[in-house]
Formats: sequence, structure tokens, C-alpha cells
Amino acid sequence: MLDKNQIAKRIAQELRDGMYVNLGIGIPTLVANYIPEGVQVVLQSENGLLGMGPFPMEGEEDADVINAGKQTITTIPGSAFFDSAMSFGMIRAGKIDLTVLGAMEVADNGDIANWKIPGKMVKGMGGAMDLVASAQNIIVAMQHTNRAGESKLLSQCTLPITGLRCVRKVVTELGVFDITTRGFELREIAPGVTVEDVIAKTAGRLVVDGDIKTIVL
Amino acid sequence: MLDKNQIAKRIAQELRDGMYVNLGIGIPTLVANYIPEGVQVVLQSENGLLGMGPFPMEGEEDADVINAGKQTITTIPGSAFFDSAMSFGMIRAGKIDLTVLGAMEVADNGDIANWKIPGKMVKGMGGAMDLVASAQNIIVAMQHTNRAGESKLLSQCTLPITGLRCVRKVVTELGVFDITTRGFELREIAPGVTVEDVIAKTAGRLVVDGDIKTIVL
Amino acid sequence: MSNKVFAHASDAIHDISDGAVLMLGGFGLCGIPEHAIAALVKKGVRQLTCISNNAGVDDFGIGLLLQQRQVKKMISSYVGENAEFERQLLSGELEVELIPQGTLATRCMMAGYGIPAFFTPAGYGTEVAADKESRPFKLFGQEKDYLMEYAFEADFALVKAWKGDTQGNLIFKAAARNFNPLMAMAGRITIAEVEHLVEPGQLDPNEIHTPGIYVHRIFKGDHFEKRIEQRTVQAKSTV
Amino acid sequence: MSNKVFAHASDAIHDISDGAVLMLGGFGLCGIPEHAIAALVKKGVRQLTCISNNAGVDDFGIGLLLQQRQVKKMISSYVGENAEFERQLLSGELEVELIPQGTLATRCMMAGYGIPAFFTPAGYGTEVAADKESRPFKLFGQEKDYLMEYAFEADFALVKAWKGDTQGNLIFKAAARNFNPLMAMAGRITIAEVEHLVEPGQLDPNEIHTPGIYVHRIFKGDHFEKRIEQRTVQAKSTV
Repeated sequence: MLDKNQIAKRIAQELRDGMYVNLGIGIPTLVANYIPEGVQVVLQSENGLLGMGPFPMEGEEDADVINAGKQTITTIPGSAFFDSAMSFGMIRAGKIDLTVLGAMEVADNGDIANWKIPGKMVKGMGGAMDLVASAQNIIVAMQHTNRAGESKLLSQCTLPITGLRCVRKVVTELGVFDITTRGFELREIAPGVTVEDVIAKTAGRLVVDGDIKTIVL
Repeated sequence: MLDKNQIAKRIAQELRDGMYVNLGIGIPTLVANYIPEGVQVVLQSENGLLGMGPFPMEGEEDADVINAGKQTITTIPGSAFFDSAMSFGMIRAGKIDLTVLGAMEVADNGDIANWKIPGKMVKGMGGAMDLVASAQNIIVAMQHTNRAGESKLLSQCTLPITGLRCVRKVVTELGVFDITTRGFELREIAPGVTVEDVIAKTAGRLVVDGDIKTIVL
Repeated sequence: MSNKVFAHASDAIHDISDGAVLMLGGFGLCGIPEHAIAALVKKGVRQLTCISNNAGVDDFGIGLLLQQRQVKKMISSYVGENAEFERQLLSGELEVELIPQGTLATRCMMAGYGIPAFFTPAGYGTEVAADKESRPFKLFGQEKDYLMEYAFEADFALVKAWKGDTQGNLIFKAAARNFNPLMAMAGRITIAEVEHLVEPGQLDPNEIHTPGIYVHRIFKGDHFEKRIEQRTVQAKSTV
Repeated sequence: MSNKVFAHASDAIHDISDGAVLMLGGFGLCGIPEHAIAALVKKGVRQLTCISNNAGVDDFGIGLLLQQRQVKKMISSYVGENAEFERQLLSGELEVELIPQGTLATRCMMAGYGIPAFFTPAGYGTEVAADKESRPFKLFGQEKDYLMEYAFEADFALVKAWKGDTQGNLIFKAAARNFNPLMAMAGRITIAEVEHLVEPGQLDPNEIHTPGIYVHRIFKGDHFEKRIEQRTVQAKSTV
């Protein structure tokens, strides 16, 4: 089983040199801590920044320099600021190579639900609907099951949809799954996890065949 | 009868302090030479400049600082450069208070034709169609008749249309005409011109009533 | 030249009255028109419709207007971080319309560009698409379904810039740009508050983000609090 | 970091082949990608579709490509000032599509913003409207008729900037900005030539017009001729 940081670390292996990457709030944000050596990526923050740097040193924080999570951050050499329309413009135009998001549910056709739980206070979709409708390559980072122990990898989302047929890959504490026309294809399994564990906790169509590696971090 | 400079000077009387103004090529350009004292207007050049200044001093011309007529110009304090999409954006959004254009024909319902003569080499509409479709207040500066002596103030344009029902006022060598639901309403007449001259040279619906002043420059 | 400069926020907003539709720039508390908001609180106008990406926090930003129950409707993409907001929403006192962030930003821009409608994929197949026209388009070799969305306009746009000149030209700073230049273009009356108000000619014409033609009123804020919502830092000892 | 920097124009355009659809920035001869054009002439690629506001003059700009009969089709708003162009057009060798200038600019921008279609009033009621969908919309209190127009994309966008860094961030100068940032967003491959090529960090992040994400290749032009089309000056004696 992977912990949150290990999920992030595994996703970081998907990064390629020169990629433009948008990381959502939560586990996705942690991916930035595990960028492989020799790989440089440019992080986009959808509030209007390309080239997001680390948190500022204590005392050097600037209220005008924040990320989409409203955290104080820094720029790096090569950073560029722009307005929110251009920010989502480049997202819609498919210029972001990789988008990593959290989710409440993912369906085996790539549908995602991550913005609203009926009966609970709805805070809004923020940029999530724009991102999932446009990103070329979306990886979802999430726990395999919800707090009630129910699978979040479903044949159909039960919660209100954020976007249709858009998720390409899911990484959970149990493994790495590509979403293809056949459903969730198990590609890699976490150390200490059995295929039976994965089958038991996956409600959507699961494909277990071919070469299934153990995740190496 | 007014000459070209006098037509421009008469149109300049329409300028009000603080107006944003787009002047087309030809007679409209001359309007900038007659801005009344105490009135400051901001000239827009649709290739991407607000705050167009005069021609540069000899030897100070800059290839990167041109107007929509491709002439070298200068900036003034308060100038701003922007791209062509924003330039036509502000035009479409109705932010330009006054647009002065030349025309080949104007109809008594405000239609304008100024971009194409069938059978002749067509150079293109440039920004004319965007301007006439969007400007809130269009004044046409032109000769009353064409080289063949035929009226350019018509009941219907014979040349391909640039825009529909958009011209508000026409100033020719003979007079000043408001376009209303009644047609070309003669408001002012040029010194030395008779109402009969105007009637003889106007093919579209002409309204001659009320108080008709002589143009004072 | 006709004067766009106002001495105080209260003068600049003098004619905003009950029921007005406002746009307010900012992302979270970053780049918000804090002086205009304070003046609106003082003026006590009510029944406002506020188009703004977020709704502030309990004691800052639009939260201050919510506290005084001056807001009838919020149009936003995300409204967390605000307990009073939640209370009013659940009690039915406050109306809320949620719009995807990119759609919200683009709708403002489109008004300023004189484009009444456009197509975006955001929200297709979701409840956001209810009652909206949709159709497929191909772009960069990819076909997918898009929703038609409309330009957004407002009676007043309240924006915050870093520098501005007396003709209304604006330069924003860093991530405080966000929705500000977009909303600046979408207001029937646009009111800008700036940290530095300078004479024409002191801003480089090449660096202006919002040309003055879009800005009707401008004033210098006395002191910007610029509150930080999530102060995240690296401890100095870790270096 | 993957390398975007090319040593010469010829390297940067190496894979532009016959039949390619190109966008070329510039207004008249102001801000045109003169080195990329020269390299295309040298390479001798043919059957090009060129999307550009103008078509250059006989011996500069796109006129150089026309001289060598490398252009199959021009998509422009205004094509005067070019006798060879006129000859090829009248003889039927050259195809021309004329588009209102604002529509052309906006169509490029929309591609870069991922918006496949939008509505503009330009050309409604004219021959430009033939076969186009139209409908009325109300904006800022005014109702009128609009045409639906599509985003424009190109195989390659060739743009000219003042300054650029090795990550592709661009700053344009004065009126040489014009169509360049718009086309930069609309190319599947965007190639920028710059007067000054600098290291990341040397451009102020606040002043960048085109973020590097839109730019795939960049090179420094050796010497920019920057020809002036209409040299208009005030004689010094008149002062």
C-alpha cells in the first residue's frame, strides 16, 4: 500500500522533461516534491502563473504571489504571469501536457466526479470543470475507497459529474490503472497488495492481464 | 463648397473632450489637425495603439511605431500598445466614441459601401467591416459625388456593402447631413452652396426643413 | 481632458445603488478592490449581485458585504472559506450561481471584446450544461462537444491594479492580475483602485495591461491591507 | 529542460514542407518574421497557405514568397501595395480569401484560447456573411445581428518578437505586437524570431506578452531590416 506521498512519487515518474503540468490541490500538489532528477517541468497555477516555485522563505512571502490553492509561493527564472482568461485559454487549447487531480469518484469510461456531494454545502467547481474538459492527459490521484470503504473506481459515477470520459490514468494506494475502452487496466500494483485486494475494492470494470509490475519508487 | 481640409475641420467640431476616436485613412486622418482648443481626444489606431501622436521628427522615425495607414508616428504621454484582437475588441465593445470613415456610397438608411468595386482589383476590407459593425457613432467624410458626377448619397448602395444601417452623419463639400429614419437630413450647408445644389446632387431621400445653418469653420 | 481621477473610494462609488450588478476582481483575497468594498460597506447599498471568482473570508473582501447582508446574489466559481456565506446560503437569504472558473473569466473578457457568445467545453455533460445549447466542433484535430456561453456584463466593475495613470491605464502585479483586467473590460462603469497613481507618460506604453479606454474612474487606495489567505513558507532553518 | 532554441532560421523551419498552412505575424511590414520568410524562400517550399493580415510589398515580407511563386493561397484582410500579388491574383495563379481584420485577429486568438467558435458583428449583411450562421444577441443593452466565426489554426505560426527567453517567453515592442501574440497561440508549432534572446529570469514575469507554453521554437535573428512602408516625418525646420 502506498501512502499519500508515495502516490505522489509514483505519479512524478510520469513527468517528462519540458512538460507543462497543472497540479490540483491535495495529493497532486505533493507531486512537485518528487520531480525526478534531470527532469524539468513548468508548473502552471491556473490563477495566472507559469513557472511556480517553492514556498517563500519565512518573511519573504508576498500577498500578490499566490497559487491556485491561495498559498504564498515564489516565481522561478522563466516564470510568466497572465490573467485568468489566458490561463484557462491555454488549458482549453490543450497546451498543458499533464494534469493531476484528486477525485471523489472515477468511472471505468473516464468520467470523473470531484466537485459536489448532494446534501452537503457546495463550494463550487473552481477550475475543475475547465481542466477536465480540456486537459489532454489527466491522471487522478486518490484513495481507492471512500471513508465508508466503498470503491471510488466505479462503473458509473454516482455523484454529480465534473467531466466526461477524460481521465486517462488513476493512481491509488493499491496500484496504477490505465483507463482504456476495456475499463480500469491494472498496470502496476503496490508492494504488499494482492490482485485479490484490488479486485475486492474495485467496483468498475477491472482488467487484470498481461504484465503487472510491482510499483518501484 | 468645402475643400478636404474644411470637411475635416467641420468634423473636428464634433469632437468632445475625453473622446476616444478612430480616424480612417484619407480625409478622416486630416481631422486630427483641427482638434478644437481645450478639447483632448485619444486617437486609436486599430493596429494596436491608443494615444497616437504626430509624425516623428525627421530621423526619429521608428519602424515599430506605425499607425493603421502604415505611416511612422509617435506616442504621447498616456499611450498604450496592445494586440490586434484587443484593438478590435474595444471597437466591438463600443468603447470608441467616434469613428470617422471615408466611403464610396452611403444610403439614406445608413448603409455604407467603402471596400470593393466589382471589376476592379479588390484589396480587402481591412478593419472597415469591424469598425462599421461596431462603432456607436460613425461620421462619413467624403465627396458628395463620384468622378462621373453621380451622387454618392443614395437610396440604396449599388456597390458591395461594408455594413448595414450604421452611418449617423455625413459631411461632404456641400453640407452636413444627419441620417435619421427620414433619410439624409440637411443640417448645415457649405458657404456658397444652395439648397438646390444639394437637392440636385443627392439621390437618396433628402430632408430639407427646419433650421439649416451655414457651416462656420 | 475629462477627469477620471477621484480622491476617495467613496466618491468613485457614489452612484452605485441598491440592486446594482457588480464585478469584483481578485482571486481569493489576492488583488481584490478592498477600498471599493470598504466604501460599499460604509454606504450600505443592498441587494447587490456580485460577480467574483470567490466570496472573500468572513472578515475581509466580499465577506464584509455578506456580514452586512448587502449581497442578494453571488456569481462565483468557488465560495469556500466563509462561514457567514454558508449560513446565508443554507438559510435561503443568499442566492448563489456557480460557474466554472475558466468560463467565468472568459465570459467577462468576451464582453470587453464585444463578443456576445462563444463555445467552451467546460461543463459539457454536467449539470452546468442544463438548458444550454451545445454542439460539436473540431479544434487542433480533436472533435468534442462544447457549450454555448454568453458574455457577462456588469453595471460596475471594481478592480484593483498595482499602478495606474490618470488616463486609466493599468498595470497589475504578479498573481494579483487574475480577473482584474477581464472585469475591467466588462463594466459599463469601471472603477480602478491603484497602489500607485501616476501622470500620463510614466507608464511604459508597452507594459500596460488594461488600456485606459476601459477604465472610467480611478483612485489611489490609502493603504492596502493585502491580507494573505494561506501563509505558506519555508522555515529559514531548513535552508 | 528540453531545448527550444535554434541557431538559425533555417533550422527552426526545417520541417515546414510543401502545402503547409502558415500564420505570419505583422501588420504591413511592421513586426514581420523576416528571417523565417527568408529561410522559406531559400528552402523553396511551395503551395503554402499564408494567413497574414497583409501580403508584404513586392520585394519584402510575404512579397518575397510571392515572387518565387511559393504561395498557393493568401488569407488576409488587406493585400494592397503589391504588384506581383495583383498579377498572380488576376491570372488565377493565386487564391485569396479576404477576412475582416478584427475577425482575423480574433479567430487566431480563439484557437489559442481553445474556443472553436464565437460571434462577431463584422460582416453581417455583407458578402462576408455568405453561408455563415447568424443570430441576434444583446450586449451592453444593444441588440444586433452577429455572424458565427470559427477559430483559426495553423501548422506553423511564424512570429517576430522584440525579446524572448530560452523558454519561449516573448515581449513585443510597440505596434510590432499586432497579430504576433495572437498567431503565436494558434500554431501547432510556433516559431518565434527575436531581436534579443536572453536567459530565463531576465524578462520580468509581469511584462511577458506571450508565455513560453505557446512557443515551441525560438531563434535570434542576425539583423532585422525592419523596413518602413510609409516614412512620414515632420521636417526639423518646421519646429
